[in-house]
Amino acid sequence: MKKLINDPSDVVSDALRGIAAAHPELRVDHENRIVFRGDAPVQGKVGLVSGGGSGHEPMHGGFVGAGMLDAACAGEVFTSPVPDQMVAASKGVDGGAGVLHIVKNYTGDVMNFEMAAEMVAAESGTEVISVVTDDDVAVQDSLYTAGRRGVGVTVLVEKIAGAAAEQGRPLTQVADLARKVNAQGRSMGMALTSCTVPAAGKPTFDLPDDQMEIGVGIHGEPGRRRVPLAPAREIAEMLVEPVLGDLDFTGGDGVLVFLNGLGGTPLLELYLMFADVAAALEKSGVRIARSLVGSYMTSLDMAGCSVTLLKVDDELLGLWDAPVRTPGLRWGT
Amino acid sequence: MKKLINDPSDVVSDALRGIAAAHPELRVDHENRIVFRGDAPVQGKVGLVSGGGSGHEPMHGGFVGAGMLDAACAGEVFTSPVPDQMVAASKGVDGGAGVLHIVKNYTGDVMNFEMAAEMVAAESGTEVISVVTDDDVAVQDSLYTAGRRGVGVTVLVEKIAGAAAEQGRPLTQVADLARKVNAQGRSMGMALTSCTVPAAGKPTFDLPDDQMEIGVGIHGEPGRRRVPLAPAREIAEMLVEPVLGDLDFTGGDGVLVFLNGLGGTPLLELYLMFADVAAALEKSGVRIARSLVGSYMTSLDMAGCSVTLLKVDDELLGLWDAPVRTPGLRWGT
Amino acid sequence: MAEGLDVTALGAWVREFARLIADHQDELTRLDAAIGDADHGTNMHRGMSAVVAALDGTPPADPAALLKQVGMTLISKVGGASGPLYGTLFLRMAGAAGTGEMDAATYARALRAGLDGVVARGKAEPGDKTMVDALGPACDALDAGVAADESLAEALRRSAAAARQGRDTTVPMLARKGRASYLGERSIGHQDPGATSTALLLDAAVTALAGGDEG
Amino acid sequence: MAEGLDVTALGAWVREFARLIADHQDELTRLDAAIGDADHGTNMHRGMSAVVAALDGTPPADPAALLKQVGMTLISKVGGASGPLYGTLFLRMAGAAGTGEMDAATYARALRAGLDGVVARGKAEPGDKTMVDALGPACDALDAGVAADESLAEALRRSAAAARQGRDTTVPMLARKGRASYLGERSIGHQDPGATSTALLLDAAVTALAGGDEG
Ligand SMILES: Nc1ncnc2c1ncn2[C@@H]1O[C@H](COP(=O)(O)OP(=O)(O)O)[C@@H](O)[C@H]1O
Ligand SMILES: Nc1ncnc2c1ncn2[C@@H]1O[C@H](COP(=O)(O)OP(=O)(O)O)[C@@H](O)[C@H]1O
Ligand SMILES: [Mg+2]
Ligand SMILES: [Mg+2]
Ligand SMILES: [Mg+2]
Ligand SMILES: [Mg+2]
Repeated sequence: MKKLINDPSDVVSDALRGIAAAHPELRVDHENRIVFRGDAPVQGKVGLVSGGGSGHEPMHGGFVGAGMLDAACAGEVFTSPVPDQMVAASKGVDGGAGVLHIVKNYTGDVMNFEMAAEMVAAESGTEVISVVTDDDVAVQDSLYTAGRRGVGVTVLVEKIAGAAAEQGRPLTQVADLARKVNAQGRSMGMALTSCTVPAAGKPTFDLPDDQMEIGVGIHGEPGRRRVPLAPAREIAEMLVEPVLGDLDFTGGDGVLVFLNGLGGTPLLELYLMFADVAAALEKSGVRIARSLVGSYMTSLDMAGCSVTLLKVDDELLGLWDAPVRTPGLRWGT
Repeated sequence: MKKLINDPSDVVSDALRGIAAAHPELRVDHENRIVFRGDAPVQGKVGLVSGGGSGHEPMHGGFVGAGMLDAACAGEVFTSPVPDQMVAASKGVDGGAGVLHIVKNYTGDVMNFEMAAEMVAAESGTEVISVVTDDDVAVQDSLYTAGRRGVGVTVLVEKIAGAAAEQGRPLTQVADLARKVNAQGRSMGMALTSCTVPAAGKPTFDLPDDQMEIGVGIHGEPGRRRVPLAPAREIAEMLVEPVLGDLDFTGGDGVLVFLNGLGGTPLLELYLMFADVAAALEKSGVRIARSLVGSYMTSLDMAGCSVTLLKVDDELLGLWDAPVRTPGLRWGT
Repeated sequence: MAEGLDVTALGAWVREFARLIADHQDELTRLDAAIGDADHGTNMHRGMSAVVAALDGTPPADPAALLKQVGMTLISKVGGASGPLYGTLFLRMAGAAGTGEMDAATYARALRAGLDGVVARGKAEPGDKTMVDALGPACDALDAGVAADESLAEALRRSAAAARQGRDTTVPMLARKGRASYLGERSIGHQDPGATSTALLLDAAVTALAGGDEG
Repeated sequence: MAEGLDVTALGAWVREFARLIADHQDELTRLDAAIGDADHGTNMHRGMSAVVAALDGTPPADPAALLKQVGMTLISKVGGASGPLYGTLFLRMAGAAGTGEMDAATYARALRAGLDGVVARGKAEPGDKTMVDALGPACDALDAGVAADESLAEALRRSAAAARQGRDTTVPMLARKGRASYLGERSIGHQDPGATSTALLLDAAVTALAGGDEG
């Protein structure tokens, strides 16, 4: 296993030390493994808490700051954080206007956040609303299953809900916006290689040199199917087609396209892929209103990418363009 | 070879299409392979031109924008651009205040930029000054060799000289600042894996699972020596020690630490490395004034990192903190 | 071994489970790599090490206190799906256990309360390819043993065998819960990691409580 | 073949060089992978393909025009170190070539002018492990051939042999110029890619201009 790490069981706490050292504007609670805005709690503002397993950096700790999250809880690699963390985070960001939990739809994340919300409700008067993201079209949706995974749209939910909270909107509105973004977003991912979980020490799956996985998530789970390697242009079609097939993205004010790298893929390839994704969208009559290209939600060292489309309107565009100041996303004043 | 590409010989032009699609605020000259600021030339401002082989993204095209470069010329993968490109770029950014060429010290880059400068001088009245970066302490410096490579400090030169140009400072001052940053900066890199040049189709070097290369550059050249894999904490020492041995970084106003990922290493590991680099610096009495952690100067899909230290003072800090608005670096108003 | 389970016996069970988890950590992670995210062994090992450390630190006074401590520790140390699920299992057992020695019938009721807690938390049904497919049969077997007036040791052996058999039935199942569900058809042919660790839990009971081998 | 080199003969030389580069592209890249950045074959192939396309497009009128066109094309298509170096080589040859047929002595003078250009541009000295270590001996051999009144064919054969020998001498050298210099001691034991392509340039001259084999 070739990684820049010390003891595999210290990966998360070691990385949190690095985040603290690199970002004096954030406050890191090392004991509870929480990254806080330096000025949390912000009085009168809805507090945004997210979190999940580690291995997806910059998500979520890198999205803490003005205009986005107030706190992020870091679990072990690919393992949801424990309720104690979300309880401590919720307390730490409660500025009197309630707290929004942004939870990716994985059994573990949902259950741990649920228990945390129950504990917060039992212990204090803080109002908590949870929004669960589930945008991955690679997974068949059904009442009888765990449902779809929360992937790329989570970053967009955090940005847009974060902007709404920063504007001082009330909890229910911020939660509604988060749900709207999730409802209007869809994603699909692919992998050229597996990733290696540090504690496991070897690749999660073996993938021959001439094969790739289509429909992967962000935890090294194998995808829906294995197919021969193909040119970027065909991969773009394989990702865009099921997304467009799941929701109508034509017309309206266009879409925000988020092309995400999974950790081991350099920006050169992401820009190249983006060219082909943009071409595929144009062919289908989908108008690109905004775009984001980079490795924002990674799966350790996995090589591959995901495409997320979000149907936008004036409100969402305004919130997307609103200032944000986090290690991972930063623009505006 | 597992890459998100189409025909290996189209990698650069395909990626430029993606940059153009993702960044409408930039203007891409596809024929000459130049990324321009959308508003170039800016009248009365010194024009900053850089460029080099592709495969290092976001450098240099991702550093084009207000407060940094005015144009970046993209060569083939790991191959310096040709003089015609730098000539066209220089013309395109000439706002009447002269043009600065920022050149990394590689034989090819230096010769091609030199020829371009001669051609510009012959063809027009535009004043061109070239500054060559050569900060890599892995390479022994000598009058009789090609000298040190230009690596991480180049990003810092582009940011700081870009800020000075944006403030309207004259060409000689901007060039002096660029030289000062280069003189006060040192870097050292390491690789866990080789990279694969698309046209070559296989890894540039073979590296056993239990070995790493210390003293690599950003073109997949093997390093100075091959050593057994080590924990991040020891790697941090191996990188920091020769940097500190080459220039006194103690005292004064402290240093800017730039921990750079080489393309295949995810942010989780970079933050983890940064924690150990910060610890190594503290042990040596070096004060961190600013830090930058991320993959800003890549070597295709190479896994590994480099550490760059820059001795700062009030002037450099002010210029570092000054607003910048590029795809790769963005802060301030 | 006595027919009644006191806090010492339950402590021995939990420690034996921790030992088996440590022994099978790599196997559990390997199973999870095939249809999940390669951390089930790591998760359970982290949790059970913390459980043992907590037991060493503050030895609980009675069965209910012990089971509660185990559940709370798992919830606050494991995370993921297995943390809340195993945590709930032990918490619910604690609720059904009381402070006195447990006989076979009490133990069977407690384990079923645990199963109900797991189902309430995770909403899995039998056949969804989860730990429920090992735990459910184990509860049924325990009940049957109690109904047949078997000794505790016999009932535990029967339930461990049922759990192992339940674990094996997960192999051909199509996963409908947990991460394995994302794989659709590709989940078929793999053994569920959670069902595998649950079988170890019941095996541990045989070794520690029935005083015999896993038979 | 006539003793004088006209534009057709020089065109044949350049085309033969392009063919040899295409044949040896992978080898050149492999040599560059060992001590450089794995692109020398790709660079030279891209450049020489463009040169052939340019020759096909606008056939030059005389030797000087042809050599200039080759040089300009390489400079504007190759990049890297080899673009300016090979480009300068041909541009300086053009300057020494004139418009008439070239005899052995003119050709020798032109190639030396090219060598001087390469040295002026790249500042490499003999022994630095660069293309100069193949080109220098080739020029010396040509001069010797001219001094000994050899036929053009003989002189070309002699110079190609010298270039190949020069190329081989780069193996034990410690690189002091170009990317290989970054490797320090580790550059020893590897053949220089630029010296290897230069040996092909001289081989091409034998095949195309001397009308014989490379031997
Ligand atoms: N909804 C559920 N109900 C019951 N058991 C479940 C459920 N979801 C997952 N599991 C069990 O959890 C196991 C996985 O645990 P683990 O790998 O530790 O957590 P995670 O899936 O969060 O990585 C699965 O093998 C399965 O037995
Ligand atoms: N300063 C120099 N003088 C002469 N030849 C040089 C010099 N630097 C490099 N070379 C030659 O260029 C070759 C490498 O060319 P190439 O790989 O195409 O360019 P790059 O080094 O820019 O990738 C080397 O093998 C060497 O022969
Ligand atoms: Mg997990
Ligand atoms: Mg090169
Ligand atoms: Mg798991
Ligand atoms: Mg090269």
